[in-house]
Formats: sequence, C-alpha cells, structure tokens
Amino acid sequence: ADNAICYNCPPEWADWGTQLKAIEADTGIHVPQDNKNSGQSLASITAEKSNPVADVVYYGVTFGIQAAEQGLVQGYKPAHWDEIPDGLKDPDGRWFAIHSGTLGFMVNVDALNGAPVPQSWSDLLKPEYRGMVGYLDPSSAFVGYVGAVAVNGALGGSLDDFTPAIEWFRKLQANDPIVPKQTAYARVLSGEIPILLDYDFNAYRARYDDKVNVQFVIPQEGTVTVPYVMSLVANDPHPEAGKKVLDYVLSDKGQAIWANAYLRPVRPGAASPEAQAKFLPDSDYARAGTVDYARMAAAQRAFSQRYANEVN
Amino acid sequence: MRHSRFDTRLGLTATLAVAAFLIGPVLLSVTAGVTRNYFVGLSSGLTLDWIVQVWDLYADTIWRSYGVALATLAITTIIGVPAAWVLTLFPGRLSRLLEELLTLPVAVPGLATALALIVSWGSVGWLRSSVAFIVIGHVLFTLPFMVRAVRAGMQGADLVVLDEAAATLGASRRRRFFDIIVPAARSGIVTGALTVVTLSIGEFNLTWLLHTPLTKTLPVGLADSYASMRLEVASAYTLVFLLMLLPLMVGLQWIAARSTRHGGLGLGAST
Amino acid sequence: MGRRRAWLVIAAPAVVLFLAFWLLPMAKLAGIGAATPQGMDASAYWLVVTQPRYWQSLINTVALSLGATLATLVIALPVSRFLARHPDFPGRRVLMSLLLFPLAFPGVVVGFLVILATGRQGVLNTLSKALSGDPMVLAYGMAGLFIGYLYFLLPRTIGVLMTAVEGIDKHWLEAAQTLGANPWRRFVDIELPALTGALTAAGAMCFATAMGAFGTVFTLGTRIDVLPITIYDEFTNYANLPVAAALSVVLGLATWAVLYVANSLAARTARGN
Amino acid sequence: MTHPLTIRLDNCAKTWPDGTRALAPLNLSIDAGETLALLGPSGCGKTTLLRMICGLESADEGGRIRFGDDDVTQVAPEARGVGVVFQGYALFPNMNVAGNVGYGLKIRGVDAASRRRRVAEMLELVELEALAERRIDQLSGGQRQRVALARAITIEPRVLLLDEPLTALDARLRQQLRVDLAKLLKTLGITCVIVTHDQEEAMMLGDRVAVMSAGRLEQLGAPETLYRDPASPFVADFLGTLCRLEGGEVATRHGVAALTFRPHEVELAPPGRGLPACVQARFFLGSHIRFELALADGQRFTALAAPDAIWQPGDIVSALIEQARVA
Amino acid sequence: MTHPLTIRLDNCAKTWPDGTRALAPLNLSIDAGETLALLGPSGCGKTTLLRMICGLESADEGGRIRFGDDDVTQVAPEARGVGVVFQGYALFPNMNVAGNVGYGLKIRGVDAASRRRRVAEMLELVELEALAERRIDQLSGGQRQRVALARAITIEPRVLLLDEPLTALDARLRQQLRVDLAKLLKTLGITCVIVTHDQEEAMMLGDRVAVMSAGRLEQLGAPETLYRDPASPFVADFLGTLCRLEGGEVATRHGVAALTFRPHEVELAPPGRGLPACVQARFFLGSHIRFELALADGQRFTALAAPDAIWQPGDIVSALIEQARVA
Ligand SMILES: Nc1ncnc2c1ncn2[C@@H]1O[C@H](COP(=O)(O)OP(=O)(O)OP(=O)(O)O)[C@@H](O)[C@H]1O
Ligand SMILES: Nc1ncnc2c1ncn2[C@@H]1O[C@H](COP(=O)(O)OP(=O)(O)OP(=O)(O)O)[C@@H](O)[C@H]1O
Ligand SMILES: [Mg+2]
Ligand SMILES: [Mg+2]
Repeated sequence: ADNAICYNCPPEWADWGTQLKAIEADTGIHVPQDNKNSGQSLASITAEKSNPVADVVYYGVTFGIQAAEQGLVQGYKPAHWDEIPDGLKDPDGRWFAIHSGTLGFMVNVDALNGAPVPQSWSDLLKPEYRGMVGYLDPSSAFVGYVGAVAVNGALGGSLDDFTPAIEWFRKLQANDPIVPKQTAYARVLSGEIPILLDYDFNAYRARYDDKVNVQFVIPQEGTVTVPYVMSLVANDPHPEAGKKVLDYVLSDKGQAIWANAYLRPVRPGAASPEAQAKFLPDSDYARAGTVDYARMAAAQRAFSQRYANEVN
Repeated sequence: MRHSRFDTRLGLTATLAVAAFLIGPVLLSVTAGVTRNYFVGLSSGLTLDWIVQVWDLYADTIWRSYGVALATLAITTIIGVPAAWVLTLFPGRLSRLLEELLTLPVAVPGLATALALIVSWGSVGWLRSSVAFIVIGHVLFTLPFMVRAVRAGMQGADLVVLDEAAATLGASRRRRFFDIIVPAARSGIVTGALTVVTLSIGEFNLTWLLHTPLTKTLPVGLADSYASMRLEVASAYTLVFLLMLLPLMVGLQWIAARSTRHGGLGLGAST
Repeated sequence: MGRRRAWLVIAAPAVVLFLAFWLLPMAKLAGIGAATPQGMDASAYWLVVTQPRYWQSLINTVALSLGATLATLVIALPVSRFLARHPDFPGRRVLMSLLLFPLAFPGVVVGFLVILATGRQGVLNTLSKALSGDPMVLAYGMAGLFIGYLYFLLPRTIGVLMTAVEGIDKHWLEAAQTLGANPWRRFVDIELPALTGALTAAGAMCFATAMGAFGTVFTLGTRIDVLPITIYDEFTNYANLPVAAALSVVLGLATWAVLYVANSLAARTARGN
Repeated sequence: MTHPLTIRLDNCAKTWPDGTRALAPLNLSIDAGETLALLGPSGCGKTTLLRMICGLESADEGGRIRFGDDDVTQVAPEARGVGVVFQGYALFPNMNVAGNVGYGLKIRGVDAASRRRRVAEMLELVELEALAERRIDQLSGGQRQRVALARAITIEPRVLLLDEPLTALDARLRQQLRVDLAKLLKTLGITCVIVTHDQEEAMMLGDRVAVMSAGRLEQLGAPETLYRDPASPFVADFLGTLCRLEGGEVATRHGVAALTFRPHEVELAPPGRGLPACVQARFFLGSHIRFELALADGQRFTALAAPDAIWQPGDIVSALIEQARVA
Repeated sequence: MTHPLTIRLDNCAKTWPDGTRALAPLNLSIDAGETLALLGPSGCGKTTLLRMICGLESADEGGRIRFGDDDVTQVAPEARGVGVVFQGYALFPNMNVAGNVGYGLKIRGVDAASRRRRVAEMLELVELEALAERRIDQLSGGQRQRVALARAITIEPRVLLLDEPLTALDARLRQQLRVDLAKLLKTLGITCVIVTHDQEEAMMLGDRVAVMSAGRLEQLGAPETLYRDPASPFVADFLGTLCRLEGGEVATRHGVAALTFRPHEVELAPPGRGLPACVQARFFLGSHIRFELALADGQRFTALAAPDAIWQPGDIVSALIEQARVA
C-alpha cells in the first residue's frame, strides 16, 4: 500500500486511531501513528526542511501559522475548502482547520481519593490536589500553550501580558504537577494523572466510549476554544498520498469521525447530534471564548521564553 | 576463610534488598500487564486482552526490532571480529587509542551521537527515512561491546601465539583467521553477539531521534505507550519486551558461568 | 613484527565506519554549536555557559549524577562483597541473574518501572496510604529520578565490583589477619585500597551513564531538567539546533573527560600504589 | 624473641564442606624451637594443615590444637600470635616495604618511633635496609620473600609458619636462599613449620621432616632417618629416585627376589664382578654423570658416577650395588 | 625424515622498535642433525633468537639466515618448513589431539586417509596413540608437551625449534621427560635448537650448548668443555656453583693468589693436610651431604661429600681442593 506520513497523529488523541484506520480502509493509504506534539512536529519539519520525512502535519493553529511563515508547508486546497469558515484557513491553503475543541479539566473522579471535582483554575492550586494535576509543556505542546492562554485570559491577562498565567503556573509548581512530554490521555484513564488540562473531546471519549468515570470541567473563570489545523509539508516525499489524506479528513466521512469523537468538525453541517447530546450544557460553554489566532501565534515565542525562564 | 558475621549479615541484607528493589517493579509490571483493571487491582481478574491489543498496535515494531538487531549483529560481527583481532595482535599505544575511539559512541551520550548523525547524514536522500539509519546508529553503539567481548575471548586463548604456531605449520593468513582465530574466539563472539542483540533490541536514546513514524522500533513503541496508553497496555507491552530479552540474558549468563573471563565493558543498555 | 602488519587491513571497515558515521558527524555537530541560534545574538556555546536555564540544567545533571553514583557505590559494595565471598551461597546463581537482568532494560523501561513502584498507583503510594494515610508519590520529582538512576546503575556496578572483589587476593586479608587485624581494619587497610581502582572506574562509569541518561527522565517526564532532556527539548520542541548541538558537545566532552581521567587513575592504581 | 613453644595437634582432621577429606585425623607434636618440614605431593593437605595451625581453617569437631599449655583451638587467627609467610608472599600492594613490615606493629598500636626502629632492625636482619621505601612491585622475587619473612617475624610470633616460601623463585635463587633461610631460622630459634614439595628443601630446612600423602602422615623423623630407613615405598621414592630390579640375574647374584637402591649407590666397573649392564645413555651434568643402563633382560636403571667416569653409550659395564636393600 | 640441514646465522642482531637491543650482532652455525641448547638467564634473548630462526621475528638490516644452501632471511614463517614447540605449547583448543597433530598436513592438502595414517604414526612415536580423540584441555602437562612435539614434527620440518619445552611442567615430571626428550631427539636425527634456562637440561639435551648473556653469545661448545673450561666467570657460574677463595692461607698452601673450584671438587679430611676450615652447617641431601665451611679469615665456601660423611657443625676439618684452578 501507499504510505503517507503524518506528524502528530496519535491514536489516543482526537480519535486519530479510528481516523487512520478509516483512511487506510477507504483510500488504501497507510498512515503510521505518530506521537509527537504540535511543537515537536513543527521542530521536526524545520529540522528536516532539506529532506522532509513527513507529508502532512496536524497541529494547533498557531503552529500552522508559524509553519506557513517559515515556508515549511505548501499550499493545498482540499475538497470542501470553501466550507471552511474564513479565519480558520490560510488564504493560500498552507493551513486549514479540520476541527476544534474547548480546553478544560479532564478529571478522573475515581482517582481523586475523595477530593471534590475541581471547578476553577484556582481550585487546582489547593493542596488537596497536590501531585494530581497534569499539563503538557506550554512551551512545546499546543494544548499546553492553549492552557496558558486560557488561564491567562480567565485571570485577567491578555495576549500582550502573560503575567497572570506565569504567576498561576508558578503557584502550581508548589503543588507538584505532572508534566508529561506527550499526549497523556490513557494515563488519565488509568488514574495515574487524575486531573489533566485537556480538551472536551478527550474527556467525553473517556467517559462515553472508554466508560471511565471521567468528568469534563469548564473552569468558572473561563476558557478558550481553539481549532486544530493540518498542512501539506513542502517538498514532501509522497505528495499525492498526502493530498488524499487531507481530502479525506475534510470529507463527509472524515468529518463524521471527528464528530463522533466529540470534536466540533470544521464543516458546519458535519456535527453529530447524538454526540452533541452528550456535551456539557451550552451554559457552561458560554464561558469559553475565542482569541485572535494570528496574535496568539505571534505571542507564543515570547511566552515560551518567559515560561522556560520563570517557571521551570 | 571465615567471614565476620557482621559482614555476612550486612551483605545478605543489602543483597536481598537490592534484589527486591530491582525485581519488585518488574513483577508489578508483569502483573499489571495481565490484570483487567490495575486501578481496581487483581480482584478485577486476569486477562490477555492487553497483550492482544499490544499485538494489534505494535506487532510491526517487534518485527522491526528483530530485523534491526539481526542486521546490527551481522555488521558488528563482520567488522568487529577482525578489528578485535587486530587490536589483540598489536597491543601497543595505537591500538589502545583505536579502542578508546571505537568506545566513544558508548561513552558519549546517545543523544549527541544521534544529533550528529542527523545533522550530517539526515539530508542524504532515502537514508533518513530508512531503517538503515537506525541500524547505523545501533552499529556505532554496539560495536565496542562486540569488540571487547571478542578481544576478551582472544586474550584468554593466548591467540597471538596460536596464530604464530599455525604460521609455522604453514597456514596462510586467511586460513589462520578462519581455522584458528575465529574458533578460538568463539565464546567471545557468542557473548558479543548476544550482547549486541540485547542492546539493539533495547536501544532507545539513539533510536528515539533517528526513527520516523515508519521506522519505529520496540522501545520507541514502548515510550509511546508509556506516554499515552493505559498502564495495563504499557505493562503488557513491557511484558512482551521482557519475554524477548529473557532468552538472551539466560544465554549470556550461561556463557559467563562457563568461561572465567569477561569483557571489561559488560552489557549496559542505553539509559 | 613486520609480517604482522599485513593484518592491519582487516580493521579498516571498523575504522571507516567510525570515521564516517561518528567522528565526522561529531565534528560537524561541534561546528553547528558555534552558530548563532535564530533570534539570539551570540554563538550557542556562549549561550550555553551564560544562560541560567542551561547551566542550571548542567548543574542539576551533575548533582544528580554524582549523588546517584555515590549512593550506587555505597549500596553495591556490600552486595558485591557478599556475592563474591560466598560462592556457595544457596541460590546464588538465581540471585545473580535477578541482579543482572535489569542490565538489559533501556531507560524508558526503567522510568516506567519507577512509575509503577513509586507513582500515583504505585505500591509505595498504596503502602504509605495504608500505613500513615498520607500519599507518597516520588516518581515525578527528583526522588523519582534518583530512584530510576539507582535502578539502572546498580546492576552495572555490582558486576564490576564483584569481579574486583573476587580479584582481591584472599591471602592479603589472611596475612593481615595473622598479623592481628580485626575485620574492620582488614576492610579499611587492605580491602578498600585494593578496591580503589575498581571503585574509581565503576564510579566514573556510573557518572557517565547517569549524565547521558535520557530514556528514564523522558518517561518520568519530571519537571527537573537534566541536560539530555534540555538537549532533546531544544532540538525537538524548538528546533534550536545550535544550542542542542552545543549542549551535546558539552555533555559529550564532560562525560568522556570524566571517564578518561578516572580510567587513567584506575589504571595507575592497578599498576602501582 | 619470646621463649619458643611446643605445638601439639591432637586428632585434627579436616573435611571440606563438599565432603572431601583433606586431612585424616592426625596427631603431631612439634618441639619448642624446632623446624618441622611438611613434605608431600601437591594436594596432599600440607597447606590445609598449616592453615589449621594458624587458625585460618578450623579442624573438624574433636580436633585440639595446643601452643605450649594454651589450647588455641577456638582462638581466632588474629589472636594466635603466629607469623605466616604465604606461598605468594601476599605482600600488601598498597604499602611500601616498611609499611608491610610494620603493619603488625601498627595494628598493635605501637607508636611510630618505636615502630620505625623495629622495622629498621628487621630489615637489617633480612638485609633489606636500603629498600625500606620501595613499592612492592619494584622488588625482585627474592626481595619479596625476605620482606614477607620480616613482616611475619616483626610481631615476635610464638610460632612461625611458612608455606612454600621458595617455590615462587627461580631455580638458582631458590638454591641460594635455601641456605640463607636455614641460617635465619637457626638464628631465630623459633618453633617453625615449613611446607614444601621439594625433598631437598625439606631435608635442608627441617630438623625433622613429616612426609604426607593424601591427607595422612606417612612418616616423621630426621632427614637421614627418612632417607635411609623409609617406612614405606612412597617415602623412599619421594625422597629421591629409587631404582628397583628383580628376577633372574639379581636373584642369582644377590640371592634375593628383588632389590631397591638409589642411583648414587651404584658403582660402575669394568665387566666382571657385578650385574652386567649395557650403557644406554650418558648425561654429563657437571658434578656427576648420569648413566641410563639396561640389564640383559631389559630392566632399566639409573646410576650416578663421578664426572670422570669414562663409559660411553653401548659399553658393557658391571654394576655393583652397595648397601642393596631387599625390596 | 628429510635429510638434516645446517643452519647459519650471519650478523643477526635484533633491535626492538622501542630501541632496546635484544641481540647484539651474532654469528652462529648449527651443524646438520645436531641439537644445540641455548642457555641463559631470563631476558638474555634466547626466545628472540629462536623466533628469528623460525621467521616470526625479522633480523635487523644486514642479518642473514641460511638453512643449508637456502637464504631464508626473507622467507615467511609459513614457508620456512620449521617445526616449533612453543613454551606454553600453543595447542589449538578448538581441535582434538589428532586435529592438532594433523593440522600441518591439512594445510598442505594431504588427503584425509594419509593424514590419519601419518597422525597415528606420530602419536605412536610420542606414545599417545590412545589419546587421539581427546580434547586439549583434558590432557596433562606432559601429554600436552608430547602433542606439541608431535605436531611440530609431523610436517617433517627441516629444522626443529623448542622454546623451554619442559619449563611448564612440574619438577618431577620435568626430570623424567628430559630423558625421554633426549632419546627422541636422537632418534629423529633432525637439526634442532632448544631453549632453556636450566643448566642441567641444557647439558642433558644439547650436543653443544650456547651460553648467552644480555643478548650476546658467551660461549659455545660441548657440555663438558663448557663445564671444565668455561671462557668466563659468567659461564662457569651459570653451569654450576663456583666457589672462590683468595688471600693468605690459599696463597701459602697453593702458592697462588686465588683459586676457584666447584663444591664436588673439595675433599674433606681430618685436620692436617689441606686448608683448615670450620664446618658452619651440614645439610643431608640423600645422595650427598652439603657442608657450608669457613676459613679462619672468614671466607666461606661449599663442599659436597658422600652421604656417609661424619662431620658436624663446629668441627674443624681440612679441605683438600682437587683440580684447583687459578682464578
Ligand atoms: N576450600 C576448599 N574446598 C574444598 N577442597 C579444598 C579446599 N582447599 C583445598 N581443598 C582440597 O584439599 C586438598 C588439600 O589441599 P592443600 O591445599 O592442603 O594441598 P597442598 O598439599 O598444600 O598442595 P599444594 O602442594 O598443591 O599446595 C586438595 O585436594 C584440595 O583440592
Ligand atoms: N616485542 C618486544 N618489544 C620490546 N622488547 C622486547 C619484546 N620482546 C622481548 N623484548 C625484550 O627483549 C629481551 C629478550 O627477550 P627474550 O624473550 O628473547 O628473552 P629470553 O631469553 O627468552 O627470556 P626468558 O627466559 O624470560 O623467556 C628482553 O629484555 C625482553 O624484555
Ligand atoms: Mg599448598
Ligand atoms: Mg623466552
């Protein structure tokens, strides 16, 4: 079979596992699973610029913007391009959103040892959650950065001023957080990480598909919703296969898989009512805002520096 | 000789404690790998489901690891045995330097070696995406172990004199190498081979940077599973890995028990 | 002698392999470390020694490695002495196999085992909660790292020290005994000096191994940055090749130098005093 | 030096944990001030016996070891006050010559100044004054041997034990040091047990020689007694080449069925009086000539003759066997 | 066996790469069929010389080695046709006895059947027929020595070289095998060089003995010549104990300033005729008694006497020195 290499398509994230199987079944293209995070994917295609390994890459929107700026990706407008709302795609097709999710707390209730389910960012700083909170490295993983942006906004900061987020992370350090390098979905399921800063879709999948007593919490102070995007890597080794993969993830079938995995597909009509029914009520989602992704991307580097210098 | 009782008690206690420290977690992992829900405990029942799941997800990494190990073994044997003989034959300064150099990829952290390989050979066409790239890394890392093991075998057998004896009997260099030197170093070669395969199957530090999604080896898969899989799946995968190591380690110890001489470098997986 | 020279040819493949795939790449890496990373204003080597983030990581690494090395030597010594001195101890073969089996575990596995033992669901935590009611999770902090390092250093050291203890001429100890020395004096006056070389060599090996350890830290995912993780982060997260290269070169040189010096020392003690 | 002590072993046996018996129950009494040489083939239990005396091995249940009037059976080696010279010398490589010699005094808490003085005395005794500061690996074999000896006697032991003190040396040096050692032991006047597997060494060094074989004491006595009046063929053969001839010619001439003799007890003469024999080989060895001879019936034997003996291979001679013993 | 060859070394020196000179330029000619024993202390260059003959070391520029009429200086060891018995025997551990003995024939492409026949012959010669299938590590030292010998001579070498063939064996076995080896070398009739550092061995095995010292040939000749007429004190002393007395008493009695003699050349008698001496020590050694004696002026010397000598330490005797040589 043909191969196409996708960076950052982990089977335990956003149900890429099902998606990859569907791609292979329907197009005959084998896409191996890959456990990088967004930052690592960007770094890899940067390092491999002269001799790329990957064909397509999946990452948080800000990384797509950076990749496009650095000329690491090429333009491609897949089928259903026009259905992607403006602002969620690069005009030249160098990146485009495929789905989005809302950041919150993914809580394994059974692993809390009787502690109440935390409801706010400030709850997480309480000693009763000592050693229980996990988050991915905000200077590398997109979900980590989104967490930082979310807590920052919720605590009164802005994209120009990350001080509230930095403060919050510093306080969190006193609570012995766990900082895995990669997607840690399964470790929440197994109770190893009782509370993880993660997206709603992962939490719902854990609760409804994997049948674990997991709750998703949208923190009281607010949070953000962010899109995930994909790009075709410049000078990639299997461009034809890569394009087919991109076409597929935006196809009806591809989008339906996301929808069934509790994501919000980028094509408006693709949502799955059955899945939607299992979401938290809209009143909770009202606390989730959006931000200017271009500015969010621009601010990322400075934040990473600050985080690395001041928190670590 | 009699030993002081304090010595013996301290030694026995320390030994048992260390053994428990080293083997306890392994037992935990084995248990977790066959427990239905480790969070609940053994009471949730035993199952092979996790191992089946590991097979579904990671069978390719297991085969690939065997392939890489065998290729590494072939190369290290073909270039390592002659090199060991030359080092044995010329016990001078230059040989010590050469051996010191060959050992550098072990002395220097694997990460550095991997980075160096990527920056200098990563842009060479097909190499970066092929398993060969990983094999190269593994050969660099395991070659010193092969050379040391074979050399230890050769020195034990007093091979230089045997070679001279064969020469006076009229044997050509080629004949001597295959008739005398290789057989006499046999136990060293077997030790080296088992060491190389063991190390290659477990190599992570280099492989983690050198692999691509299509060239994942078992430890890479392990790392993936540790990061993102259920504890039970990760444990089951670890269990599979331990089962692969077991015959190799048994073989190594069997040889070590039979021959009195060991190579200085010993075994030591990448950490 | 002259006739032996013809044998040299057969070592050529090993030499070529080493030159092409290690020495030249390393030289290139060292060169890249001299470059200026994007958005910075000095060569990576300079950054590495001036930026607290980097040298803090270096200090962490050295401190952790030193601590783990010393602890390993202290624990391994009685174990090695016991095993070497009791060749007829029932079950010795099995015990030895158990002690040496973990030699083959890569760092990632060690990290995972530490999580199983001292993580949130680890036995330690369960025990601690049962006994004192307080949870005890060591895996994700300095303690976890330390335990992991001990885990992979102990089997390496026990084997080496055992050989060294076996190599001590038991007649030295008996001679001291007939001269009136009690067990403690024999240990201090005769045994320790005889083991100095092996302890130095084993210590250096532990230190170098610990300095380069990556898989264990990687799996534990602790917040303590040790050099290999810093290198990895710089390379894979930030594509900061110059700094990654510079740190690699520094780490490589440091470990090699420690090994080299210690081995020379060990060789000297083996030869003479 | 302290007053010499007698040593008595009563019923001392040694069985290893694996069940092999290194020593059969053995009674042995060593006189005060005497040097006893333990002689026997490899593996016969000499070292084991010596180690039992110094306490490094315990005797089997029921064995008793007495030094003078003290029962030391249960006394640890560090308290027995024995000086031991080990086979490979077992010098401490981490100390220099003076350090080795003074170690026993250091253990006894002797202050540095007296220690230095005593070490100097000892080194003078073994003629090594100049080497006090040398490292052990800078010494020749003979020098090491003397350091080991000095180390053992510095502590004024009640008993001195030496395990093959000369075996590690090369042949010429060994011969020379034998004489020196014999002299030194006489000077010290200490009770002494010396292990060797070389019969000349045993006869030269021992006031009495104990011949051992397979864990048993074969014979104990003065060298001349053992040589001239061996209690068994084993002892006879072990103390020197023993030739044996039997049958026709021997019976006719000597009126016995068989006789045994030593090569130097044969006198060669022109054919006539003795047993007629044919010279097979002649080896000039300096102080004597060794002849290999054969009787008419093919029996072979050896004779030593003075270096001026003229017989050549092929000559027919007659062998006169003096002091012939009936086998 | 092939016709024996002469060996000639002309101007052969050996300097190691590190600059040490193992051999000074040396000329040596070994007769066809003769056994030459190389004798000398450790490190004097014996092995180096032997290795030069078999081609394992090359001589310094200008040296020439001839086998009969062939100049073999540039010939590789595998083509020189020499049989070598190495010091530790260097038997191939991966082959059994027959495999070792037949290896040279296998190399020469001899077919299996003839090989088997020839190996059997050789093993018969060294009396090891029964052990053909044994593994090397199942052989005793003496058996190994004979396998090594058989392996070396199976290829019908033009020259046989032996490097300390008996040193690895224990004393009693060594003495016994000496005689066997001497006999075998005589049987083979091959040109042979044998290295040893034991003077008795050299005298027993060598038709001629070459005494070496510090890389130089000290003297070359038949054993009796060397013993009786040594060219230098070194040779004299190396072949056996040499005593030396000088000054007053000696000058008066013998009319010379100094004299040298060997211990067996002294005859002891009741005081009267010879040099008056006092017995210091008496060692009974079986075939003789060794006396340590001192002159009135303190000079010491050694005498060997028959085992019935009656003198005891403290006795005054007179020493008659036969065949005394002026030093
Ligand atoms: N620790 C031990 N365990 C079992 N058997 C032993 C032990 N030490 C010695 N032996 C055996 O005991 C017997 C006597 O040994 P010992 O060392 O006393 O002999 P030896 O007469 O000193 O020989 P050598 O001349 O070779 O030194 C030998 O058969 C030896 O193999
Ligand atoms: N490869 C070498 N390089 C340098 N020096 C050497 C080498 N081989 C031997 N020598 C030196 O050459 C000298 C002669 O050595 P050789 O082995 O010929 O002595 P030998 O007479 O055989 O002594 P032994 O009786 O100890 O075997 C010695 O001083 C030795 O140290
Ligand atoms: Mg002994
Ligand atoms: Mg030699």
